[in-house]
Formats: sequence, C-alpha cells, structure tokens
Amino acid sequence: MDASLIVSNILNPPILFFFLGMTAVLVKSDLEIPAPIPKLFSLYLLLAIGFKGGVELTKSGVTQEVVLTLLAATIMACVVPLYTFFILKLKLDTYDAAAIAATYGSISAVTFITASAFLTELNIDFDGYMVAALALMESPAIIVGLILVNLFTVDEKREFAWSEVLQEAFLNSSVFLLVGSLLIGMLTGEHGWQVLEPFTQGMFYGVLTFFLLDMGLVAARRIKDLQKTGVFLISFAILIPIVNAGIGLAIAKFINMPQGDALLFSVLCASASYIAVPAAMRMTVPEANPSLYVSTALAVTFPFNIIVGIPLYMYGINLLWR
Amino acid sequence: MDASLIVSNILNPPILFFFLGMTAVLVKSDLEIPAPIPKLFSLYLLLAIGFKGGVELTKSGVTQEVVLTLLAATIMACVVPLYTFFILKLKLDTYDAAAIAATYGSISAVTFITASAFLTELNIDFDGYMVAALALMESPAIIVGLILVNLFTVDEKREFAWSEVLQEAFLNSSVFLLVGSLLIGMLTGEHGWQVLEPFTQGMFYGVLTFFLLDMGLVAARRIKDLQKTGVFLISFAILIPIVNAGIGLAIAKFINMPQGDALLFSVLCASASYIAVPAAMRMTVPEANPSLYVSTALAVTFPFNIIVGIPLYMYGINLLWR
Amino acid sequence: MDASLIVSNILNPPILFFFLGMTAVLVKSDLEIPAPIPKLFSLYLLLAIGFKGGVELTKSGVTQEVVLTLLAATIMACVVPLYTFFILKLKLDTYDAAAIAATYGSISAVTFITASAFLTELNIDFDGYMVAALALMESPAIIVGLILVNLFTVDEKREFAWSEVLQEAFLNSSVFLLVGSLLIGMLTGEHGWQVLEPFTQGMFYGVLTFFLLDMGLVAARRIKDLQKTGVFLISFAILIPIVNAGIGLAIAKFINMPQGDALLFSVLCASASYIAVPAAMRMTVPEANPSLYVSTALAVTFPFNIIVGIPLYMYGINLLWR
Amino acid sequence: MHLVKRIEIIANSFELSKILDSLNKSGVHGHAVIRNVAGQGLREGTEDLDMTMLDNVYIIAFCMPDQLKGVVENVRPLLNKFGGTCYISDVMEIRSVKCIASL
Amino acid sequence: MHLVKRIEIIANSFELSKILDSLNKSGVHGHAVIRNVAGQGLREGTEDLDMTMLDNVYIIAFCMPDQLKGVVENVRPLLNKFGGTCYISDVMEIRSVKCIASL
Amino acid sequence: MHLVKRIEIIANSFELSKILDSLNKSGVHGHAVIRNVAGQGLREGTEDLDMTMLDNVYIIAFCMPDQLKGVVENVRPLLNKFGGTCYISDVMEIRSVKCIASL
Ligand SMILES: Nc1ncnc2c1ncn2[C@@H]1O[C@H](COP(=O)(O)O)[C@@H](O)[C@H]1O
Ligand SMILES: Nc1ncnc2c1ncn2[C@@H]1O[C@H](COP(=O)(O)O)[C@@H](O)[C@H]1O
Ligand SMILES: Nc1ncnc2c1ncn2[C@@H]1O[C@H](COP(=O)(O)O)[C@@H](O)[C@H]1O
Ligand code: NA
Ligand code: NA
Ligand code: NA
Repeated sequence: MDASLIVSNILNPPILFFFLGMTAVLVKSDLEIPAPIPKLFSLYLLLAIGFKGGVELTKSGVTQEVVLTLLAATIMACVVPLYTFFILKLKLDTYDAAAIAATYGSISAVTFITASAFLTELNIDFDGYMVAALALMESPAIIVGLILVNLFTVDEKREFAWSEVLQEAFLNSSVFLLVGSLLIGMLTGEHGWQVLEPFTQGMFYGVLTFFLLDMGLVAARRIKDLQKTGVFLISFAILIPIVNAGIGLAIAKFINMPQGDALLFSVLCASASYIAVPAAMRMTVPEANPSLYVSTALAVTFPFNIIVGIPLYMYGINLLWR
Repeated sequence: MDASLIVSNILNPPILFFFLGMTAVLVKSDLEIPAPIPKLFSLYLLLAIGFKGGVELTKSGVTQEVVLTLLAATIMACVVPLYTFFILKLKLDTYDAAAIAATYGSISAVTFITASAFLTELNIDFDGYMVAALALMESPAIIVGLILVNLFTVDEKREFAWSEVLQEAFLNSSVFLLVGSLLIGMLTGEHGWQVLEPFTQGMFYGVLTFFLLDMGLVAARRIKDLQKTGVFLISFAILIPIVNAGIGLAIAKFINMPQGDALLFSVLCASASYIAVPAAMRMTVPEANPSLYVSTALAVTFPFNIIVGIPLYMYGINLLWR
Repeated sequence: MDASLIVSNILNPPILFFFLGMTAVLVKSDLEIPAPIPKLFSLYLLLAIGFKGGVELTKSGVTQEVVLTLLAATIMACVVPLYTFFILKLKLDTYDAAAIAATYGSISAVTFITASAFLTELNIDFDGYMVAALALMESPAIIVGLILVNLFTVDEKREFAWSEVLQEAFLNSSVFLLVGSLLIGMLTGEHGWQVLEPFTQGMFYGVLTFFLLDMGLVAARRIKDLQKTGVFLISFAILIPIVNAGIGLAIAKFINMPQGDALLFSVLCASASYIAVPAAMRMTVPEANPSLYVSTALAVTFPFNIIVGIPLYMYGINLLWR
Repeated sequence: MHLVKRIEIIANSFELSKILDSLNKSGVHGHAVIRNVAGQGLREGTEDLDMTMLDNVYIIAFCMPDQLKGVVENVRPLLNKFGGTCYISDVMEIRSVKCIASL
Repeated sequence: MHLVKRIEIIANSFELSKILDSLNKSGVHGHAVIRNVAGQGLREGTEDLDMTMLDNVYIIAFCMPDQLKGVVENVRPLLNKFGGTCYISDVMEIRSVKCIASL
Repeated sequence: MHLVKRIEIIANSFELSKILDSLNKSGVHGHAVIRNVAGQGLREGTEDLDMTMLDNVYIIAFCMPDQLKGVVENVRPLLNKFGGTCYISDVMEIRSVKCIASL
C-alpha cells in the first residue's frame, strides 16, 4: 500500500494535534479543554459543514446521483447494525450487542469532517450532498438497535416510549443543527455563503484542529476502559470499520460515485457514533454497559479511522477507480 | 407594502438561524448553546460594533449632525418610557407598568446590530456615531422608570440607593464595554482598525448568526410565558414598537438624517431591552413581575423587530425620503 | 527617553483594552469575561504562537545563533531566581522568598506575546526560535525554587515528591501545549501554516486584545491585595524586571542577537509567571502565601511590563544597537 | 424556623426532566439544579462531560415532611432503571415571605 | 470533631454580594459559592442563565451555632425582598489547622 | 431507607486527585464533584478561577458510618497541609438497586 498517503495524512495539523492530545493524557499533563468549549467547537463544525453542503447542493440540484447516493446511505445505515448485531451476539448479550451495533451503524461527523479536510488537501472534489448523506445516516441505526432489543429479549415489561425514541433519534442536537444548517445553506445560496465565508470557511480548519486536540484527550482517557472490553471487542472495533468501508466502496463503485464522494461514503460506513447513539442508548437500553460502546467507538475506531482508515480507504479508491 | 424587503431580510443567514433556534424549541430538540458561549458572543458583538463605531466617528468628527442625532436619541430615551407608562397603567399596577415602560424605553443592541447587517446587505451606508446613540439610549429609561415608581407609589419605606442605581444604569457591562470600545476605536483610528479587522469585521456576521441561533432558542422558550401576560401586553409588544419607530422616523426626517441612520434610529426607538433593564428592575423594583417584562421584550418585540420591523421601517424610509 | 515609543505602545488596541478592563474594576462595573473563556483564549494564544514559532524554526534551521540564544535563556532562567531569592530573603522568610523568586525566574507568555505584537507594529522582525526560548524559560525556576527551599529550611519532614514536581514543572498545560504546537509547526512547515493561517494568524491580534481585556480585570482585582504585600515587594516588582531586562539586554548584545530577538529576550527575563509557577508553588510550598507571589506578578509586574517595560526595553535597544 | 426535608439526588443529566416531573407530580415544585457534576466515574474514565452525555446533575429540593413518601415512590423507580442516588436529611427553614408561597 | 451549623442559601445571582456582606457582618467569613444554578424556574422558562441575569447562586457557609441568630436576622430581610431560600442544618466539622483559623 | 454519612469537602482544585485517592483508599468509591466553586476568597481577590488555579472544588461522598473513621484519618492530613474544610452529617439513603451495588 502507498504509505505516503498515511504519512501525508499524519503530517497534517489536525491529526498531529490529535496525537498531541493523546500524548498529554499518556504523560499525565494537566492539559484540558474546559467544558463547554469542545461543545462550542462541535456546534460550529456541524453548522459550518451543513451550511457549506447546503450551498453546494443548491448549485448541483437534486439529480439522479443525489438520489442514488442518499438511497445507498439509508440502506447502509439500516443494514450495518443488522449484521454487526449478529456478529456481536456471538460473544455478548442482546443489550450490549444491540447498543454496539447501533453505535457502528451510525456515523461520526468529526471523522467525516476530517476526511473532507483530507480531500481538500489532496485537491479532490466532493459534492455538497454528501452532507445530506451524513445527516441521513445518523439516526436509523438507533431505531434498528431498539427493534433488535425488542425482538431478542423476552422482557415483557419493556415498552419503548417510541415517540420519545424517534424524538431523540431524529431531533437530537447534532442531526437537527446539521439538517437545519443544510436547509439554510440551500435557502441563502451563494449570497449567504459570501457573507458567512470568513467565519464558516476561514476558521474551519483551525477549529477542526483545536477540536481534534480535545478529541485526542478524550480518546486517550478512554483507553484504560479497553481493558474491560476485551480482545474481541477491540478487534471488532478495527476490523468492522474496514469491512464496512469495503462494502461502502463496492456500493460507491457500483453507482458510479466520483472518487471524493466515494471516500466520504466509505468513511461514513466505517465510522461509529460516540455522541448521539450512546446518549440514546443510555436512555432506551440502560441494561447495556456504556463503557463498552463508548470506549470502542471513541478510543479505537475513531483514532483508527482518522489515522489509518481515511488514507487506507483512499488507497482502495485509487485502486478501484483507476 | 414592498414584500420583497421582508423576504430578502428573512432569507439572510442570521434571521434563518433565528428561526432554526425557535424551531428547535418547538419540536423539542435538545439543541442548546451552553453557557457561557452566548455571553462570549454578546461581548464580542458589543466590542466589535463599539470599536467600529469609534473608528468611524474619528473619521467623521463631531459635526452638527452628530450633536443633533445624539440629542434626539437622549430625548427619545426619556420620553418613550413616560408615555408607555401611562398606556400600561390602564391595565397594570404601577410596578409592572414602570418596569415594562423602562424596558421599552431602553434598547436592544442585537436588534441594532441585525439592522446594521441588513443595511450592509442593501449597500446603504450608516454613520459610526449611531453606535454612540445606541450607548446613550440604554440607560436613561432605567432612571425614568424608577422616578415613575417613586412618584406613583405611596410606599414610604421605599428609598432607592440611587448611587447603586446609577452605577447599575450607566456602568453595567453592556454600556461599559460598548462605550469603552467606542473610545478605543476613536483613539486608535484607522491603524487599530487594520490590525483588528480580521477579528472584529471578518467574524462579525458569523458570530451574529450563531448568536441569533441562541436568541431563537431563548425567545422560543419564553413563548409559553406569554399565556400569563395576556392579550393586552402582547398587542402592546407589537404596536408600541411600530409607534415608537414611527415617531423615530418623523424625528429623523425632521433633523435630516441620512436613510441608513434613520433606520438605525427608528430601530433603537422600537426595540426593547431584555438584559440590562430587566437586571436593573429585578434589583430595584422587585415587586414587578420579571416574566412580564422579559417575556414581552424577548418573545414578542425582539422577533417582531428583526423579522418584520426592520424591513417595515425601511419601507417607511423609502416612502418618506423619496 | 523617547516618550513616543510609550505613547505608540499605549495607543494600541490590546493595551487600551487592558486599561479598559482595569477601569471596569475600578469603577465597579459588572463587566466580566466568564470562565472558561479566558482559558480558551490563553490556550489559543499558546497554540498559535507555538505553531508559528515552529513553522519559522523550520525555515531558519538550528544555527549557532539558535543554540546560543537557547543557552542564554536557560542560564537566565536558573540564575534569576537565585539572586532574587537572596534579595527577597532580606525581608521575607524562606518560603515566601523562594516562591517569589521562582515566580520572577519564570516567564509570562502573554507579556511575550504582547511584545511580539509590539514588534510587528514597528515592523521589526524576530525569529521563530524565540518561542523555544519562551518554552525553555518557564520551568527551571520552579526547580531552583524548590532546591532553595530544601537548602534553607531545616524542616526534616519535608520531602518533595520530585517526580510530581518535575511532572508539574515540565508537563503543565502551558509548557506542554506550547512545545507541542512548536513541534507540530516544525513538522508541518509552510504547508500547515497556509491552511491554519486564517485561524492562527488572522484572529491572533483580536484574541490577544480580548484576552488583555480580561487580564485588566484580573490584574485590577488583585490591586487591593497589594496593601498586604507592602512597599518592599511593590518596589521589588517594578525594579527587578528592569534589572533583569538590563541583564538580558547585555547578554543579547554580547551574543549579537538581532534587535527583535533582543527585545523578546529582555521581556522574557523581565516578566514573571502568574499561572504555572503559582500553581506549582501552591502544591509544593504551601507554606508560602499565594497572595504575595500572585499579586505582585499580576497586579504590578505584568501591567508595568506591557505598558512601560516593553517600550522602555526597546528604547534601551535603540541606544545599545545603534 | 420549622423543620423541612432536604432531598438530594445525583443522576445522569438525561434523567433530569424525568426526575423534575416526578418531583412536580409529588407536589414538590421548588428545586435547584447544578449541572456538570463529575461523578464516581471521574476516576474511571466517564467524566467526558458534554462530549458523551455522561455528566451528572445534582438536584436539591426542600419539601414538607409529609410530601416525602410521594417523592420516594415516584423517584425510586427512575433511579433503579437509569442509575443515580437519592438521600434525605433534616433541615430548618428560615421562613421568608417567598418561601411560604413556594411550599 | 465538633458541631457546627451549615447555612445554605439559594438566591438570584444579583443578590450575591449583598448576602455575602450580610454573612460577613454576622461574623461568618467562610463561604463557598456555586454559580449557574438553575432553579424552580427551570420548568417555567426562567432558566436563561446569563442571558437575562435570572440564574441562581448556591451559597454554603459553615458557622458556629452562636453565630446563627445574627445571620438569620441579617439575611432574612434580603430574601424577603428579593426572593431566595435559606436552610440550616447540623454538621460535624473535621477540625483541621486551617479551619480553626477560619472560624 | 437506612442511615448513611454525608462527607462534604471544599478544597482547592489541585488537591482533588489526592482527596479522591484518600476516599478510595478508605473504601469510599462513590463521589460527586462540583468544580469552579468560588470561595471565601471571593471577597478577598482570590476568585480568578482558572486563571490562577485558585478555584475550589466541592466534593460530596456518601458512605457507611463505619467507613467514616478511615476517611477522616486519610483526608485530615491533606487538608491540614494544603487547606480546605471537611464536614460530616447524617442522611437517609433511598435504597435503589444501583446504590446497593455502589456501597
Ligand atoms: N456514594 C456516593 N457518594 C456521592 N455520590 C455518589 C455516590 N454514589 C454515586 N454517586 C453519584 O451518583 C452518580 C450516579 O451513580 P450510580 O447510579 O451509582 O452510577 C455517580 O456518577 C456519582 O456522581
Ligand atoms: N423548595 C425548594 N427546594 C430547592 N430549591 C428551591 C426551593 N424553593 C426555591 N428554591 C430555589 O431558590 C430559588 C429562588 O427561590 P424563590 O425566591 O422562591 O423564587 C429558586 O429559583 C430555586 O432555585
Ligand atoms: N466556614 C466555611 N463555610 C463554607 N465554606 C468554607 C468555610 N471555610 C472555608 N470554606 C471553603 O473552603 C475553601 C478553603 O478553605 P481554607 O482552607 O480555609 O482556605 C475556601 O475557599 C472556601 O470555599
Ligand atoms: Na457507520
Ligand atoms: Na426603545
Ligand atoms: Na523572568
């Protein structure tokens, strides 16, 4: 494999600051980004990426490619939690298996954003509607996970407050802000873009860098939880992203996505949620152990994807799209 | 009326994000901008608008127009709470009437800033000394309100700690930061402007957008308080701004303000304070019910002004200045 | 002396906002920058200055000048706390003397940053490796201070947890972030600079300005503590920076530093730590009175340096380098 | 001065609205909420406050002794299901005009 | 270990300096203040913390039992006028060098 | 419901990890921590929270009465050296499944 892709990925400020954050925890520095600063950064990133996607979506319009891509996204978001559930059931009980499956069926916006920065680095274009795919893929896995719990447990008292669940799945703050910003981007178009550009574009890379510094801190603090998760889950957290990305690439090739979009799509398939889904699972499946689904997604899959995964999937694209 | 002004106002990112914030509350999304981020944004906006006004004031110098404008501002800040008080007394007791009158006699910096962004959109100039008018109009209503309470109640124990009141009125953080930044802008002039420009100008529109997202959340959360305020107050909160803006426009026309300044002046007259005055009233007139004066200013008058009011007053200017 | 240097320094936005902050406290305005915003700003400033230094260090390479400068920095960081300790022992007990000596042996990053903004104003260049000097001079004084406590007290129970002390000295968040950003700047070089530039460069001056507003608040709140510190310490807090800057200038002249670097070096020698060292001292020398070492550094030396000191040392350079 | 009961509940922030509903249903309308409380997990890696929604809230409510039974009945099932702790103690209230109103 | 009194006051943040003055006047110089406390209003729309100055502070002060009367006399009028609640309870102090000094 | 002890400690934030270690060593594994607590110093100029590391933390831990002695022995030396206060009171625990586990 073309190691230069990994190296050129690693030598970017965001990734290096992610390492710096991990190092801070490992050497026990007292560096911390106090709450609610990371929250501010993540709201900013969602707003900026959604807005940009919306502006670009207006330009491209809703073509057949758009529809096909969004369809593929929805299907993957429903199918991934299904088969990962059965893999996980080999070793875990239903509650944990469903919660982890939902986590991996959903996506990580920061991974997506890091991948888009990676593409910008390489001067590879990608389409604004990939942000719509991002938004679409966040929630379905939560619903699939809960259906799985309902099917595979005999706990008769269980009755989800479905309205609350749907609320949480489709109106949680990340999905809401992302979709809202996308719509506003579509409504204001090029004109809105120009006035917001110094804020949403100029600062973007810097805020991402700062935010990944915090993600490094957060991920590293989770590493010691991995002792409890065991070898099975750690291997799962590295192998499943690769498998999912592979399936994603196959689909992308099949429906003829351009290279940039294909990378983002595979990254969406490969990434796991560590905010929205864990929050939903704590509320709806309290029997599952949060440290299992949070730690694997945050301390294994997230770093793996942004360090090795993104260039690896790009390498796959280079091979397949040649 | 020229509906295109309203539409073009509504299709701007700041207004759309304001709607997004309101929607978030209505659909019960958990979106929130955690404290103290909104505070940071409001400090930034005051600093930036004050600094810019100061820089421009240096260029224009203190001419007859400046003096006339500031005089008109001071007069409106004293007169508006007087006549609104007597209107309010028709239905409310002295405490509530005085507190609400003070609220509407004062101004909302964010409404002013939104109006200035609206003018920038339309490529209409406005003068730096309007920021001085903004600063001048914040405090007098507090004093007028307290004098009214003193005159119209027979509660002999009441004795305001006037030094504390003046302190609170003229040195509260918004007035202080605005005036301070204005002075610094005047002192550093063009040179200071250049070094601070990427920060105070480049980010301005973006921060305003983000801040209005939060204002949408805050305003919508107040809407349910309106049940308690009743029809009288709600109509008051829509009609009085129009009346005040009208009087403001008449004065502006009379002293020959340019169109941009006239809009800002009418917006100052029309807007109501939801930070400085409520804070002062809680301390000095604890008998008044905060949910009355906060909710009307925040959940009715503020949205009305930024959505309908600003383009409406602009329409009036287009008619009058023709 | 050339008063125009002082005036032109004072008429800059950052210094004026520092005054504004002090004024706010003096007139009892309720202006405050709520936590953790100042923390965010200080992290940003460290990241930006470190990153920029690293990028420039890559360009210049490690030359003889670099080595000499860093050597000089290390020596001053060890020697300053030694002789200030003996001066302080004239009036204070060992604990207080050592803690204050450590404070003045270390540095203040914000003073350094303000000086670099001052140089940029005057169009005088300075080298990226001065940031490395900044990082190098933060910690040694802590170690020297503790050794002094050990030598001059007979408290047999005292046994520092040296590993903890070294940890705190060399891995505290400011040193860690500064050095980390420096290294990342070196690794990513010109390319990384370009992508981060709108964030780390464009916003820099504005954030510094905002941060100095807060420093003005913080410094002014400390002024009343000075009653307890007495005339001796206040004079010390003004005179020692001048002496240290003088020694620094002599060394700089001796090893032929360019003018910009010489100013920064003298400012490093003259400045005192009010974050890292006080934190370390509270933990390791709890017998010392924090209000002594925090207040002198924050309420006397810091304002003195940024208002009078920086132009004064520049004036010295103008004389010596002529 | 008269005796009232102090209820203190520490629970995950996502339970907040449910707990406040329970308190309200039991007739306890006054409460104070402190957010961003780190917990036992502080030492076990669960403190990533607003990142992962695993932060706690600290809820204090003062109520009349006879309201206590209702509160316990309503709150206990929530804590059993979602985690969290609840403790009761005795305090004296300094009667103030406002407080009478709120009890 | 010896018995002291725990005073806890919840009030709007603008009362903070007045309340601390009262405590000081009553000879109680130690206190701890937690800011950004949401209140009963949380459920009634008054929680817009620093936007509208309607956030609460939670003040804890430990004092000697004989100081209590003075505190109550000084603080009660404030709470009556501006709102807020005050509760007293018994706690044991773990004597430490510093604490003796501060009491 | 059964009786437990409530330990509340207010100390400088740099002591936090040391205090939590002591609690753990004494067998008290549950705790809640509130940060950014302003202190007595609020009125004496020491409140510049995260600027100068002079902010306090407020630690609450509920424990079985028989664990108390160990806690006091372990925590007192820390407070003597670095400052801070510790108070103990009685509370009733509302037993919940989780709580039993955590005690
Ligand atoms: N013994 C205890 N003392 C103080 N706080 C506790 C205790 N046990 C639990 N907590 C708090 O309650 C939260 C939820 O507890 P649990 O349901 O046991 O996970 C923890 O994160 C702690 O903040
Ligand atoms: N019964 C109560 N229990 C706990 N906190 C209360 C209670 N009543 C009032 N509070 C708090 O005290 C604040 C002021 O109370 P009030 O003066 O009644 O509006 C409220 O916002 C609450 O945070
Ligand atoms: N009597 C008291 N009541 C409440 N809090 C106190 C009291 N004494 C001290 N504290 C808190 O404990 C912190 C450390 O106390 P000290 O070790 O006395 O400086 C102070 O900053 C206060 O926040
Ligand atoms: Na996925
Ligand atoms: Na007005
Ligand atoms: Na120094």
